[in-house]
Amino acid sequence: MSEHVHAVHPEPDMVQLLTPEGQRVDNPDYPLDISDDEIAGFYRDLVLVRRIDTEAIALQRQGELGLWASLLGQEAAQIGAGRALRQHDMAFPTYREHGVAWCRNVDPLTLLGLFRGTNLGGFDPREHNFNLYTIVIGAQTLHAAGYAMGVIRDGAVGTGDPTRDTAVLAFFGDGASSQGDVNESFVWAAAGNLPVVFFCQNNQWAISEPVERQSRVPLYRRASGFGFPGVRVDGNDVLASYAVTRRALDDARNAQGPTLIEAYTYRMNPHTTNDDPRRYQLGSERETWKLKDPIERVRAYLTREAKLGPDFFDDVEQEARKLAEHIRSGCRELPDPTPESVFDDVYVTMPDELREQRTDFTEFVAEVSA
Amino acid sequence: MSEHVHAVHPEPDMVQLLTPEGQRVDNPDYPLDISDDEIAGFYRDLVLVRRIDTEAIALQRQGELGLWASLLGQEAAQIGAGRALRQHDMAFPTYREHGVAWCRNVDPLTLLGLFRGTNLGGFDPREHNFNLYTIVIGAQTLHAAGYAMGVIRDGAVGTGDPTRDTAVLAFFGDGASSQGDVNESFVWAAAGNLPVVFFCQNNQWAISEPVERQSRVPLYRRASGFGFPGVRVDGNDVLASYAVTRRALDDARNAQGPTLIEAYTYRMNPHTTNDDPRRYQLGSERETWKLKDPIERVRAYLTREAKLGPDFFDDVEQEARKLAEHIRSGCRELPDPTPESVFDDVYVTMPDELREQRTDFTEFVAEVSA
Amino acid sequence: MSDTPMTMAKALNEGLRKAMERDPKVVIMGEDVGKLGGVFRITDGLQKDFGEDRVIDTPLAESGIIGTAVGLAIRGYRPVCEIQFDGFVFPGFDQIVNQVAKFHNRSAGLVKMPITIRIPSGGGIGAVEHHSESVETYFAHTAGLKVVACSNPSDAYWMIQDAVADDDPVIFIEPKRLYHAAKADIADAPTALYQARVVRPGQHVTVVGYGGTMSTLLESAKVAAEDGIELEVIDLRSVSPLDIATVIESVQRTGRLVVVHEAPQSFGIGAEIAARVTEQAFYSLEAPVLRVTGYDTPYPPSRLEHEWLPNLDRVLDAVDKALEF
Amino acid sequence: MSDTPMTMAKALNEGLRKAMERDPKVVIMGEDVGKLGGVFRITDGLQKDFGEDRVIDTPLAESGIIGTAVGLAIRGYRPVCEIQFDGFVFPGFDQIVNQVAKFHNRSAGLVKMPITIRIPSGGGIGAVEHHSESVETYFAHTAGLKVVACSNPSDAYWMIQDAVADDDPVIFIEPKRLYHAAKADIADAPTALYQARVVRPGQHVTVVGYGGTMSTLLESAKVAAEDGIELEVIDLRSVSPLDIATVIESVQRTGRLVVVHEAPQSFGIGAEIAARVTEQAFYSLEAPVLRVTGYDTPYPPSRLEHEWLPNLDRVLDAVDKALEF
Ligand SMILES: Cc1ncc(C[n+]2csc(CCOP(=O)(O)OP(=O)(O)O)c2C)c(N)n1
Ligand SMILES: Cc1ncc(C[n+]2csc(CCOP(=O)(O)OP(=O)(O)O)c2C)c(N)n1
Ligand SMILES: [Mg+2]
Ligand SMILES: [Mg+2]
Repeated sequence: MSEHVHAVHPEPDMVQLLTPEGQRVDNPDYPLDISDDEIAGFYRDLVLVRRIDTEAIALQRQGELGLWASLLGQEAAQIGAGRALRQHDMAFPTYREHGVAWCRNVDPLTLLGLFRGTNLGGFDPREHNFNLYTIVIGAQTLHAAGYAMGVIRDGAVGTGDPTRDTAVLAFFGDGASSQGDVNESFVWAAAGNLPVVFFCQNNQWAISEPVERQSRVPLYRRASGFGFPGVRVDGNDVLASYAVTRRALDDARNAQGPTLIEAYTYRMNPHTTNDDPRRYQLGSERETWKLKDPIERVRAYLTREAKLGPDFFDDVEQEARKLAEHIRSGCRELPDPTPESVFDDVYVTMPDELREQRTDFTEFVAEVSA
Repeated sequence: MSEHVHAVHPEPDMVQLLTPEGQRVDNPDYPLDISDDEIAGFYRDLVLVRRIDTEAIALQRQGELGLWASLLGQEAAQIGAGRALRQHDMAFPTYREHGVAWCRNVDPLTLLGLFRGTNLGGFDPREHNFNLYTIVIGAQTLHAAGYAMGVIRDGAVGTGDPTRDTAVLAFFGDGASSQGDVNESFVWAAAGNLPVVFFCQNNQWAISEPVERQSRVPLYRRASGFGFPGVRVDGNDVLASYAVTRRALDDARNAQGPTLIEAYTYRMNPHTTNDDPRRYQLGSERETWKLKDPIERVRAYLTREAKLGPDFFDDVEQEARKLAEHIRSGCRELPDPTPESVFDDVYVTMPDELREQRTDFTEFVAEVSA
Repeated sequence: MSDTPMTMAKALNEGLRKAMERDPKVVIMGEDVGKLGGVFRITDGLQKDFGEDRVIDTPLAESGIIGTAVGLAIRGYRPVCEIQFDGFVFPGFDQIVNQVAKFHNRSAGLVKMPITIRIPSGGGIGAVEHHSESVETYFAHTAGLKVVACSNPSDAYWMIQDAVADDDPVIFIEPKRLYHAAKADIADAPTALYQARVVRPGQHVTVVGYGGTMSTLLESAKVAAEDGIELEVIDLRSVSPLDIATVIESVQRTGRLVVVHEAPQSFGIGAEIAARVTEQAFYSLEAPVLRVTGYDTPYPPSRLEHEWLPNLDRVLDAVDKALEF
Repeated sequence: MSDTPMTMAKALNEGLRKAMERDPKVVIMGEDVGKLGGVFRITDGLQKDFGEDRVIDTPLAESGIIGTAVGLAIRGYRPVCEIQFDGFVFPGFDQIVNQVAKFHNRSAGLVKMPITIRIPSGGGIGAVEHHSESVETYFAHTAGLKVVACSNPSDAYWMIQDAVADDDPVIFIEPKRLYHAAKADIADAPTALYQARVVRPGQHVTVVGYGGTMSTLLESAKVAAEDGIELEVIDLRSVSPLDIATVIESVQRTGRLVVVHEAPQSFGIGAEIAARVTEQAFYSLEAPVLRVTGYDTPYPPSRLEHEWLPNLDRVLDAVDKALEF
């Protein structure tokens, strides 16, 4: 096998509610009664998270970040999924869900510490119900399943009380679908009928490996083998991503158990700022996907159907610029950790032996720099 | 959830070619043109491996073995699968496939060392194309996938030459279906279209946990989610187990890729000789399954349809007695390992430091016992 | 405390019960921990009394057990995971080392991982492969984890409660060989969890162990005493953190130290103790620290385990060597 | 040997090429090892030249990579597995420890496991979490495995070939920090794989390291020499087996030993070296063996890694302490 064979994964029966040309289409399984204002809100989200991404890449180029994992092309999947969450739902991201973080009201600066090397995450997942980024592929899907077990034990599913019923949303990639942990999380979710929705962004690539290296059938079908529903959605369609995720989360909250969503999308940038896709990707593939840009289609809809004028788009652009400025200046101001902080949160109760190492270390660093 | 809920797993469309009453039935997908002589051969196998099992349990009770994992109730699944193998196919057992070992011409005594504590397996898997028993649940399914990768690289699939084309048969249990490794082996098998057949003996229990703890849908369906066929067979029906495995192995050899077979059966004995199923199993369940005994139905067929008389059955019984004697006396004669042998096969090339430990140890043991 | 002496298995069972009574967020999870009460019956009766929501028979997958425990901890629970046998902890190793051990640190101390991972450990019961391993070193070398080992019923009773109550993740080593060994009384109050204990004073040689080897050490001390050699026997109880002060205080008196454990020698617990004691009590040592341990081989077939394990003869031989050095 | 000096990355690439040319049963497998040539380009061009059957882009799962390598070995292949980064070896840990390490033993020596597991290791490159770990201790403590680490292009070139040719499983530690450090010539012939090497003779203090710390040690020796202190620098090259004889021979002359590694200190490689040297050269030591290592914490955020790692200042400080003891 040589090239990324499209024939294996044609685009099958995937849910789409907004065509690449910006036309609304209906899907009886996923009715979406949504105002143009709300769609405009999605547009704003999409543009802003793309801007976050652009700025972060620029900061990496300038040496302000060690690395960045770009979400370019995956904005719609992430905003659709993220906006479907309710406040008390919990999200478990990988390392690429900057768009979901945005929907959870996580300040983009909070995400930068990990990539700048000033911390290892360093925030409380419970503050915005958004877990720490997880780099070990697939590990977070089990955390999501466990969290969902807790939700059940807290009596927070199927009560009918919308302020109480809680769902969990676990993100992972097409490559991650091969990991034991991801499949074990399916086992747990099915056996325990857990209120967890698995959201797989199939961006066609796991670094240099096309999705065909992982699976010979569409990934959403994996779920059926474990006994729960799977659905493929157009991940470049924010409306479909929203509607499909919303329904799955509703099912989870209503004690209907798990769903696997495969958001069919494309990684428009290198895997990370370290990667060189020219070694493995055909440029033409990217060109094809460009035509399905997740933002353009919403813009087309808003212009043609909702008749929004330049003012709206200018405002969003204005806001994006402000956000960019916030990120640029904020990033440079991220506090460097103090050397001795290395020892601080290894344990809740620091053992004596570690305290001694800490003292030695602090004294030594002071001595050397004196 | 409290009791083992049968309703969740009724017996669905499973392949059966011989009813519990000993009636042949046809299945167009699995045509089986088989002589009564061959069926009599299966009967012999079934009786003999049950006898191996009975003797081993007795030896454990007498303190000659530390432990034994009984196959009682699963003879048909194992003989059916084992007899479907060709000589150059490779089998990867768990710790319970004494019946498959029998089909591979592995002397039952070879299996006893592990349970007696005189070795850790200690045979060459390539001698009879039967791998070492694997106790770490699921690990061997990846070994099978890797071996199948080797088969492909050796050009030993799809050549049409029956002396060359090779299949791999990987065994695991219902509980094992939850392990990451087993699911990863499905990923590998599907992505690589490997010549491997997964044979899951769903004996309804993983020690004390009913299969419903692992899955809410029949296990054979797992395969479809990975993109290859799954089939459920009556694991107490040796003919069906044989026919279904034979076809799957043929497919594998013919470069048609993997199949998952779920052999629906029942563990009639405790998990191992250490186990106490009264704590978790209803006796009535066992009674129900007794009516589906894998040997009785073949005996009924041979008596009623093939008109075999008492001579045949006496001969088999005679042979079983001889086998039992072989096991009893052979077990007691299994050589105790020499103390220093502990060091012998840790490495192909023994490092100096280990050689020193070996010398110290040997001298010390000699000194102490002097 | 208790009126009747009990086995270590029973003491652990009672300790877990107390832990569950005290904190409704404590959940027990693992393979066969429910109706069966675990293959060693350590959780016997707990599912019956606390329900299936708190004593959870999980699917058969160790990464899943640990990984879901992490999620439960994020949600505010306090999971106690049972690994059925030592050799089966490895499929869960990634979740332990990369997640359980690091999560508190990664969250800058904002999320606690109060997870206890119980591992029936070590050999001496005539088991088949993978059922007799000593895996503590892997965890002791992993920052963020604590590793303790009980060696008697009273400690077992108290230590399991303290481990469950600890806000840090604790690997709890249970020497399975001692589960049903001698019954003993339960002390009225616990010794601090991470503190070593001098279980027999002596002036000639310090002998240090933990978990399953402690009975051998006490026996060795008895035999040595017949020859007029008084061993000071120390039960480490905690392998990480290591209460090295107690060991050093002893070595400063005896000048000689033998460390004993079942895990393979190289890069094992004994090496660290030797290194630290030598560093911190260099001029007190009359002889190098000697180690009596498992050999650098896979755990042997059970017919050979008695020779392979640190037994009375091997301990006494090392004591002699230390004295003769 | 080669006419032009090369980087360690290139030397590994060339060494792998030689290994593949020599034995058609050698297959390379891992994530992104094909067209991409691995994230560090160590397998660059090999798939193009040897085909997809011999340089295999696997699905994304480390247990699967190692587990299928075991199966390939049973079938007679000689797999070379690449783990993308050190921290990602743990999902494959069970297959390494329970299968790769033990299979030859379990089969009574009848089946070989000639598997090489390459692990780009250690810190110093400003990476995010899980990308800078030193995991060698876990494997060194595991009987049945061998663990080696290269520290320069010439060793890299020869050691990878010898590791692949070894019939035992070898964990091959590649200090990623040195991949593209200084180019060097390739020696005409290899030093034996499991042998340590005195890379700089000296009479005052012996300093021992391996892999990524070697450049720091050599620099330390230069700086110390300016003060008239001559360090004897030893590159262990193999961590298990450990060529302790070479270390002891040196310590018998210098009387002082400092061991350096990036992995956390406690229960680390340094502990074993300290224990063995003290045991075997007790009366030669003028000071206890001192350790300069990573601290007992998770690998820190990259902004702190320079302070955290054993650096020039820390090594020299330990040398001073050893001399002043
Ligand atoms: C356990 C583990 N193995 C390997 C890696 C290295 N790695 C980081 S991202 C990646 C590819 C992930 O692909 P996918 O799951 O499709 O997610 P994507 O990056 O495309 O969003 C790999 C192999 C890792 N982070 N964790
Ligand atoms: C990795 C691992 N975890 C746990 C065990 C302990 N154990 C041995 S057999 C068993 C149950 C296996 O059930 P199943 O897969 O259904 O096979 P069966 O014994 O029923 O044939 C368990 C949990 C093990 N051997 N390996
Ligand atoms: Mg991807
Ligand atoms: Mg079973």
